[in-house]
Amino acid sequence: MKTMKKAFMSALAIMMAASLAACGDSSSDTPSGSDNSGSNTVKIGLHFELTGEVADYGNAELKGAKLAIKQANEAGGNYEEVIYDNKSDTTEAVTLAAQLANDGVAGVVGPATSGSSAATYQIKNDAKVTVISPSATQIGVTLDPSGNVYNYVFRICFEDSYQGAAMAQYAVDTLAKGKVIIYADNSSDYAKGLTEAFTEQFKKLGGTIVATDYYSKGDTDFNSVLTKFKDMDYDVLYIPGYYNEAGLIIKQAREMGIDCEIIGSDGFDSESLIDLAGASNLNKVYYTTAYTTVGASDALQAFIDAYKAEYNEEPSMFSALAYDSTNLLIQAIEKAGSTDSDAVRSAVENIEFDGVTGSFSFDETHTPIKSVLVVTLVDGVQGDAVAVSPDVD
Amino acid sequence: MTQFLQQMINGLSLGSIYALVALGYTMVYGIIKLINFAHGDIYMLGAYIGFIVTTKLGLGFFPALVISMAGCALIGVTIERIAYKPLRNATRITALITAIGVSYFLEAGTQRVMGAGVQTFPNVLANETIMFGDVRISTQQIVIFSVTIVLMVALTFLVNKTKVGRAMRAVSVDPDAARLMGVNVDATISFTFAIGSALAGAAGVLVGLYYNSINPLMGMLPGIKAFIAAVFGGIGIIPGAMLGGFFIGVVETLVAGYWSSLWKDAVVYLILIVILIVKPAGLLGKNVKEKV
Amino acid sequence: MKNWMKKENLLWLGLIVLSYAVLNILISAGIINNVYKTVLMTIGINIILAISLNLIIGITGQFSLGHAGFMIIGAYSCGVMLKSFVSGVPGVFLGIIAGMVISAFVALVVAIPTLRLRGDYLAIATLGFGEIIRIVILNMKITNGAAGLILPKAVSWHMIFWAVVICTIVVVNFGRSAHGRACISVREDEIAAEAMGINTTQYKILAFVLGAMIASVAGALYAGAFYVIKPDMFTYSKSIDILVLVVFGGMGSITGSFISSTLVSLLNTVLQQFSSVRMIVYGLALVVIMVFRPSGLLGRKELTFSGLLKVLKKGKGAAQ
Amino acid sequence: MSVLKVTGLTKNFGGLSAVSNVNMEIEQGELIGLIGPNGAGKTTLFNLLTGVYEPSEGTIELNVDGKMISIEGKKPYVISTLGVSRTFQNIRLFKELTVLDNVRIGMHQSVKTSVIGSILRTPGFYREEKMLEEKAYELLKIVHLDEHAEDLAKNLPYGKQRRLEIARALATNPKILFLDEPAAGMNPQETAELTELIHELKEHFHLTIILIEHDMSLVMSICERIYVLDYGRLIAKGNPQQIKSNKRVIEAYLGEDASC
Repeated sequence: MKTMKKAFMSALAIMMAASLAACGDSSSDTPSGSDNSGSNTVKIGLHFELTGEVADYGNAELKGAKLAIKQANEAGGNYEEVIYDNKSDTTEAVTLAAQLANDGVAGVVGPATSGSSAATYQIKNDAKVTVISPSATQIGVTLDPSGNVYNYVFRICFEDSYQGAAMAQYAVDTLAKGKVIIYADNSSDYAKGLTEAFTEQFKKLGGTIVATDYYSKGDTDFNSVLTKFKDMDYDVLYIPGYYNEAGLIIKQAREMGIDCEIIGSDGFDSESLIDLAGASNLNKVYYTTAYTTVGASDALQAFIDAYKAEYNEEPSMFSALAYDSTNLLIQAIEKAGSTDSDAVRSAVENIEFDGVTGSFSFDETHTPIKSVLVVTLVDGVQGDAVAVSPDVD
Repeated sequence: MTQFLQQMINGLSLGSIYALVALGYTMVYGIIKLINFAHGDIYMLGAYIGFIVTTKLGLGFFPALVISMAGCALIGVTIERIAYKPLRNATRITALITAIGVSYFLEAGTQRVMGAGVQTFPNVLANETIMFGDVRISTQQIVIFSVTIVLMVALTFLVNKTKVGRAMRAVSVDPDAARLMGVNVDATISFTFAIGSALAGAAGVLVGLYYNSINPLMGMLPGIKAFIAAVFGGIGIIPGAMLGGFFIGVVETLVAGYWSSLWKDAVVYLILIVILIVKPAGLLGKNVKEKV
Repeated sequence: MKNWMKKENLLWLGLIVLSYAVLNILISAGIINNVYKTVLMTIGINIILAISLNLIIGITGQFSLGHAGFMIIGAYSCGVMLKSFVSGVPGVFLGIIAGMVISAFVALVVAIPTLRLRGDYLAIATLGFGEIIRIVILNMKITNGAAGLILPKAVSWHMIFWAVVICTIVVVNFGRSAHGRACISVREDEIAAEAMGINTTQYKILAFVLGAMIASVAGALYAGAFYVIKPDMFTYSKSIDILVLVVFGGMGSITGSFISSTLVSLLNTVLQQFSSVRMIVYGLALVVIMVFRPSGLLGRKELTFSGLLKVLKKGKGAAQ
Repeated sequence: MSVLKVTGLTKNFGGLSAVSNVNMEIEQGELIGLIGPNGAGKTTLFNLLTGVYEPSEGTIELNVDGKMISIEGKKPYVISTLGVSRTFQNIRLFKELTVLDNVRIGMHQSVKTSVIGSILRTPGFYREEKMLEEKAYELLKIVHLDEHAEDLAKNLPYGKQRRLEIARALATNPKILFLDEPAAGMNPQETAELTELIHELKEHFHLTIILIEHDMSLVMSICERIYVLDYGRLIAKGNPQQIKSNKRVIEAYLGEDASC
């Protein structure tokens, strides 16, 4: 009798799960590793953080990448996406790297974060799978532990150091600031790299770092630290980090009466920043990025329109980077005329790519050479974008 | 001094949230000795219910608060009936693992239905700043603080002065004896879950309002912090949970405000450990020695 | 020497050698491909973690939620060793030793004040210590902070296999000795154990330190096998994952830990194709399993050859 | 020669004195009964003597190798190693372990093999394990439980559990044995067997035994001297005859329950 009851309860629970599974969006549930529909179908691996802690970024990138593949297929290509979810877990990412090497993909886009990426590059490289990373910005992530570049690994975002230095340059030269407080994300390599590069360049240009403090991913209460900052003598606040926290920091800072310039990094780039901070609080806010909708090119506008039509939301920088990464891979495959790993690889290495996040080619560390833009926000809207290049030796 | 007062206000606002979540933790623990790991996720669901009610139905803050509390109460009771009731007599660790399973289920389920990303909670209550000298208090902070206090007073009244409160206390001391005395133990336990979950739901809406950012994993850390708050005050003791919640909120704020936020969690854990070593049953707890 | 050559021990030796040989053959024949090899390594590391926590929770009855704290010590000892001092296999060995020494020391510091606490209070105190260890490592220079360490692969599955064997032998031999019985007596009834002349505090600390050292071995192997270590991989959620393995297999049952580590990893791999419902299913599975088997898959039972023989005989008897 | 000397022993719980100002002196080889109405503080006294509780006042001295040493405030396991062992009123066996293991745990203080030695399975380990096992079987034989050696303790019937507790206590190799209501819950036949067993053990192991018991016929038939506690105070001591006719004892028992 008791067992019966237990069984009934379990059945109920399973039904609940089933209904949950059914009412979610079914689009992200494409089974991976399905059979080739035709012999000349080219498989492209999409390896992202789709669940778990940083699922937010992973899903944004998946959408961009899927859009690129859809468009390529509409243009007469024959591409098939194979989706891998690493649960924002590096161990899982390693297993998946082995998996996709086995699945015979022509190349892979992702993962989104540097940690998962770094964990998989060695395997993918050994298996000769070409990797295009949309957003692994960590310094040296494309290099193996002994410092040589991974042959098969490329990224299309710039390195944290470059962006951090550019912001420092802009703060001193254009904004004419000399005293900065840095409030950095302490849970990502991204913010760490930015902070180091910014600090170095800012000091070199004669500025003073008044204070540096940190927050963690997922924090929502920044009042205590901002209260502390409020009484300090500084003229600009640098927030290297992502929009989820940056949006809240800006809101809380402005509400507290901190009205100095706030500068940040490409992690700011999302519609969510406006939702979280509130448009009226987003004045005198500047951030570095490679992607801007200011004076959007036709290609970019087409991407934005297509993205909106497909997903009914604005694309973020992450989606745009993944869109570019996927297109770059597809172009290289087409140029190579085969899915042979070395052919694809050398096609990527020598590419001159013209994408929605800028035109670039790769340097010797397989990092793009593209200029950093500093975007100014006026009431939350991108008002102005200027190119900056830091004077680094 | 101004800064200190300002930090105290920040700390008490944060502490209110911890205290509300901790109350649910402590009530459930008090009655069935279960560390309900899923409690933080109930708080998250509360925020999402508030989000849906305000954005989709366009209701205001107070209706959202009430609907969310009712919704969470219902969810809490459902979970209790399906997952915890069959394990009433199992070991505590078994029940804990079940709670962890429920927690995973709620988090992943919400990620799937509502999306993994951050949602912006609408600003349903106009926010103005009131200045007391140089110290600023926002109307939202006042609302959070007052709602918390009102709920706590109501809860204290409920537990100490009503029949159902008496039943709850009886069950927490000895469920078998309570049953013999004619208390409906199952109903009382369910009621406790309902009240605890409703408080978590209220905390969820308040957080949504205050920080205007919610996401499916937002319950994890506050859940743990609230548990610490409950243990800190003496788990199972209602005033202890309030005290613990406010204390942790203030300590975090002061450490971040006067030292570095890098160490705020570490300091909270360290204080907790010291308290436990000095008073092994928490600040307000009585150390009961096992009868030999 | 003769003592050692008991039938049971020889059978186990045979099983170990046989499984090693079979795995080797399957790998060289390509039946176990790189994917399954990675899964195999994950299983191995999870087994070590599970049995080490089982020693503390299942055998000695001390509810610890800070196990990830010792895993991270092992991981970073090995990581820093590989990155800054000695590379390759020797680096891994030195890293393991360093990790064991450090974690033994830290475990002592943690254990002496906290093991006086009981049950849930102990759980939350150890959780706190685990987090403190992690935060300290997060804020250290040599560990490269939040960015973590990117490491060359220096651990093969052979190493993990033998590490599993050695750690299991250590735990099993410890468990089946006078000292192990003393630990079990602490779990069963602390007051009676004290009255029987057992220094319960000392045994709690001993089990805790030994468990911590073994967990650090798992951490070190992880660092050498999985390329990247970051502090946020070792939060209290990791401790909970390990706890789930222990309870799922059966508290106190080493065989249970083996089975649960294997099943959970396999379940995870199978569910990979349904990524968006994976955690939902996992959560539900935990609830359902706990409802139906509250004491885990094996309870406190162990698989032994003598037990197996008994069952076989009984089966025969019933058939006749 | 006295083996145990208690002077002015007091234990307060909050404002309540569970045991107050108790003086006792026990000679080698005596069989002492400790009686008193429910709640008189008998078990508390045992707990004080075996180190479970720390006394509020007073001293406890134990004869160790001819010297009297103070043991108040010492941990139970230390006191156990000094030759004091006990059973519990509400049986506290290691339930999930076998009968044999229960006894082997009792012998723990004689274990010499180190942790490392046990893990490495040195020859000494096997020798010692064999020795422990043989000794444990011997003890089990004495309490007539050798047939149950492989059973789990929790599966034994009540009377046998009580006997196992005694065997486990003996395994610590005590000089003084405290038995807390050893006959509780036993039928008359079991009680008779127990009485015989206690006598046997006392002779065989040269024990000094102190027992708490409510079964007066048992106490009167085997105890040489009896101490009577009431409200934490010692109200009488003497041989069974003296106790039987002691006014205060009768009052204490009648005052509690007239039917006695």
